Amino acid sequence: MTEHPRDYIKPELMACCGAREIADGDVVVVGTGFPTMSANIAKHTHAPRAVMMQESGVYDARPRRPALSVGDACLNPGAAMIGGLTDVMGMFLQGGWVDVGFLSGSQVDRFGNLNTTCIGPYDRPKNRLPGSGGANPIGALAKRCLIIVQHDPKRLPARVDFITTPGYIDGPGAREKWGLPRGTGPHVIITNKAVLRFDPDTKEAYLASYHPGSTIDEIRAATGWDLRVADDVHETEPPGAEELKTIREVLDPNRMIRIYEGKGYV
Amino acid sequence: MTEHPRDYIKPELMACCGAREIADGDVVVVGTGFPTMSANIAKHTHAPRAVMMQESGVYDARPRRPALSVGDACLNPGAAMIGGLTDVMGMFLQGGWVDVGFLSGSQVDRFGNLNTTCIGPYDRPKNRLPGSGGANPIGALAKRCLIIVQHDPKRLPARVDFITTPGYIDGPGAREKWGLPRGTGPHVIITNKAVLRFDPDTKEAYLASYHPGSTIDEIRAATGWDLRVADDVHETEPPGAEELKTIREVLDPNRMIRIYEGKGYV
Amino acid sequence: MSKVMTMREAIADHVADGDFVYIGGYVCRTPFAAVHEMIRQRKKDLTITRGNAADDFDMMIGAGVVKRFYSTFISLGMYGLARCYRRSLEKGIPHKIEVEEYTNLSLPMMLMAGAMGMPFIPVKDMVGTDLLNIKGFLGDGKYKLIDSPFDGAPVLLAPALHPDVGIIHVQQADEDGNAQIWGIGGDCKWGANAAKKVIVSCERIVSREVVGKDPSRTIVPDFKVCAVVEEPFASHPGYTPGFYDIDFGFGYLYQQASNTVEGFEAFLKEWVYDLPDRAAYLQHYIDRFGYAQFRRLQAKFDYGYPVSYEY
Amino acid sequence: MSKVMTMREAIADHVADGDFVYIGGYVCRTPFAAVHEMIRQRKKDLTITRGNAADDFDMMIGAGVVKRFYSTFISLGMYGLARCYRRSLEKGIPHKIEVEEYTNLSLPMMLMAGAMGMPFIPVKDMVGTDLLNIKGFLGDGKYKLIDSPFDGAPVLLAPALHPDVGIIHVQQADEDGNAQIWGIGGDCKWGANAAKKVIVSCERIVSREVVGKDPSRTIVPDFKVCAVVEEPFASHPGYTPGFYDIDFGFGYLYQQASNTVEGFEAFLKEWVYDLPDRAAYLQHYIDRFGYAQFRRLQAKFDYGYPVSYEY
Repeated sequence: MTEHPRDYIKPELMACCGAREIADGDVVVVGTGFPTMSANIAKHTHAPRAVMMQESGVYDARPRRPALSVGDACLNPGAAMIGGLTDVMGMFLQGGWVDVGFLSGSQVDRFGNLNTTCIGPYDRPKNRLPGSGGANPIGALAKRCLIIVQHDPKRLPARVDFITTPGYIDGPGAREKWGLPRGTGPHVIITNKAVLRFDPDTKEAYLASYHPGSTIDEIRAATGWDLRVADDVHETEPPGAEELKTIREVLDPNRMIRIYEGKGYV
Repeated sequence: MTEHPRDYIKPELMACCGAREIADGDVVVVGTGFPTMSANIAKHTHAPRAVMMQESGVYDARPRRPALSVGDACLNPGAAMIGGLTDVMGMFLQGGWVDVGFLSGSQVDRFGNLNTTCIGPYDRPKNRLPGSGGANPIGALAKRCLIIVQHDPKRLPARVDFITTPGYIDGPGAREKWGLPRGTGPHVIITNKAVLRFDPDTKEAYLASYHPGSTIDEIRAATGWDLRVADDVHETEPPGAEELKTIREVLDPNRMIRIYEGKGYV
Repeated sequence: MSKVMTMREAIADHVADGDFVYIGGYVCRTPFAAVHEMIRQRKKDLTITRGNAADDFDMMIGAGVVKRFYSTFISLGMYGLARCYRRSLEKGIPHKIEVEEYTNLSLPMMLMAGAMGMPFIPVKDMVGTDLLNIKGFLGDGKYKLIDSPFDGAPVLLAPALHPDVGIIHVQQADEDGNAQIWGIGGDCKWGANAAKKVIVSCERIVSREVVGKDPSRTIVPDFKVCAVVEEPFASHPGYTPGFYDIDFGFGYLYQQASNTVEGFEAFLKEWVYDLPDRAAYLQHYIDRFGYAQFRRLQAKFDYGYPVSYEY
Repeated sequence: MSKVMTMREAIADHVADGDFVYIGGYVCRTPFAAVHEMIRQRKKDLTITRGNAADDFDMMIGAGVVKRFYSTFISLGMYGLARCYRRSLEKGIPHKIEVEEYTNLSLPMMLMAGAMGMPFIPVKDMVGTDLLNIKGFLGDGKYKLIDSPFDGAPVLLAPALHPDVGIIHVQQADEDGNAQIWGIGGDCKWGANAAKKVIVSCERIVSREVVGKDPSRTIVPDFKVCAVVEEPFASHPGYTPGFYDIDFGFGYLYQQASNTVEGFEAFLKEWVYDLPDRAAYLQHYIDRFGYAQFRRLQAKFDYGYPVSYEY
């Protein structure tokens, strides 16, 4: 039986939730932070043949320090292949080879749509955000998108102010209507309180598991839509001993993951 | 005044005719044989800044032996850039950067269309030829195409059996109608008897100059259409001393050009 | 014919007010010396682009040299949001730039289309999202939705881009402009080749013979290049593989400075306007942070394997 | 997980009768060992393609393994027309293959489109010529002519190609299949990446660490590769830069042999059917032409410059 130490922090749990969605042999597009952490946990545990790439053009990097951007200098020496944006975003992602992509945004709605463009009206934004970058194509073309977001009603509204990146858009049939490839779409929303999954019929996100310390009522109150709850809802499995050991001894000995606590992932 | 030695052979004259169509700084797509010879004569005489590329992906090669194909091993060491077909045919040719292309074919007609596909009907060919290769895109997209062909009525019919490569297609306005880029098209037909140019109004090839030893009547009889003759028709200028010296001492000390005599270029 | 010149000459002669300028880099090989020089020469009304913009684009926007921006994304990376960019769009400081928004798939593909002489290019992203509902300075020319004439499926077509000038920083180039890189490419091969002419800055000028020892590394041929500038450390505070690392501390300095208009102006004065060129910039860097810190940025060395192209 | 196997295994396991096979090479890095093995295993009904085909394609056509050919051009280069190809189309010997004809621009672009996940690609050639009037096995799917939705200009769209298998020969690969090349590329980066899986033959297998010393040379990532075959001299009578030159004499031998059906059959028997593998082929070559001739093909060596990717 898996041992579950009790001294984990919430970002470690979230990284493990991400890792568990990655299957052995998966091709994963990663950003910095959570995505890299999750993919590496998977690679060091149940998915040794999962492979990672960065949109800047790097495949199977062997960084000696944690990459602080997807174009970081440390991604160059030792990688298996380095090209450019059209190699990773075009040849691999648009070409249909990417199994898993990670997404994050200022807002994520019940259909898994993401906003990284603006809060408020586009022409007179209250807050102007960075824009799509690689998010829109990853959301459009990766087979399974893992969405990481902080759990509060502002960040999880019923509808995002601006759809930068497609989830299920406005519900069943929408991705098909727009011609997005079959078998793609958001797969899971991982927050600091819960794991949400998508109903295959309604395409709406529902509560699949609540993290230790969070309650269903609290989670529903912190969600911007009337969050449905799975019949088999259960407590999220805490990080296992092997996962935690991998994080702390191999991947992140300096415990940089703690910065996510400061950002509110508690 | 330019000195003109009398001991040249017809392929040398033809190579010089090609060279004279190349201006300094021109970007030239070359094949093996005549095109490379012409471009190199130009580079060693009046066009030192002309640059050459091969469709296989090579730019500014420095071969130590004459290349026997556009993919020859000798094109690799020392080149300025090596990519692939889409670099030269796509980025440079389709991108609009190529000034001069060379073409050759089993048939060339009065509008400068070329056939390298088949003699006789396509479905039941009498002779099946290699196909377009790079010829069609060069004919479509190079600013000035130089056509090299042996002068006889079979090779210069009024209309080719099959248009593999576009000249002026069926006459004035046709290239424009099909959307081919402005300022492109066949520029000159260089044969072993004459130089033909294209009438800017009718787009039909006419006799611009006859090589020493050939007569206008002989040339008209060897042409498959009623060949018009320029008002200022004149004898083709024979190879100059400097041109011949370049060919014999620098470019082709083994006199491989003589094989063209054996092929009928006399 | 050598095209070697100073950055001042290259920018003065080859970037005109109102030009559409592609600027390469992805933290990796950012042509920062050229960016500073465009600001120093107070260029006006530029249209700028590349996939995934960063501090250099933010600085140009804050300095007021930009009118239009083909955008996919802009941030200061680990330092968060791009301050000047936000001030421009939220408050019109120094003026509100016009933005045409694409993605890190579609925009590089549009540059590829430009480089390859394609009129437009089909892309599979953007559909179903509000990126189709916002149209900037291209208006209805931003994209076209068609039914595929092959199978009737919906297809989005994005237009090819043709910048007036491409500016890239590379590891090495010869005097005529044959430019060679290794490591993360971003979209600089396409952006440079899509442009009508290219300004190349490089860590080192090498002979044509050295270029010929490894021609597969060349991304731009000399006939497209109008200027070659030997400008070591030109990417700072970004990096160039094999030469120097990212300057994380300097990135923080810029973020802090750009938090306020005053801080940003002071930064520009100190690091751009008051310095005549890149040599002075590096001198100032060493004066302020010490040679040891400068030295710390310089890359370790590790041999790759030599290859032969011989027959 | 190592994917290293023999060519016999690779072709038996990964090329099925009826498959659409991309075969790389442009005299340069022709995967001739794989071509011989497909003939030796008497594959049937293959569809084959690459830009600018040569003796290897002619041999496959003559051997009867080909049903369909996406063609741009086929010849024996300096030795003139491709004999087996002509006999097939002119006389139906051994059977008449079906041909779909494109050009050295459009076909590589169609492979690029396949590699990049584009449904089709606009190309500027072919229009106005009889290449539009001949339609082979694709029928009306060969191309579509549309008016550009941007400016109304006529635009030709060519379909993306998706081979079942790509076969390439490269200078070096690791055991998982990360494949590296230098020198003339032809269309092999696009052809290999357009394919659903890739068979890589290589002059030498190197460690993953060696690959990582120069990752910009990699053209196919391991996750696309199903088989890695270490097969030195696999391109003979073609060449591989840095390893061996073209064998002009052998090219002449093939031309002479393929002039007649009998000569061609005898050639196949001697050089393919009667030999179990590439080692036996090279043994036979040395037996017949002498070691000195074999040695003569081997490339001179010249150092390129090593580069560093360090920071």
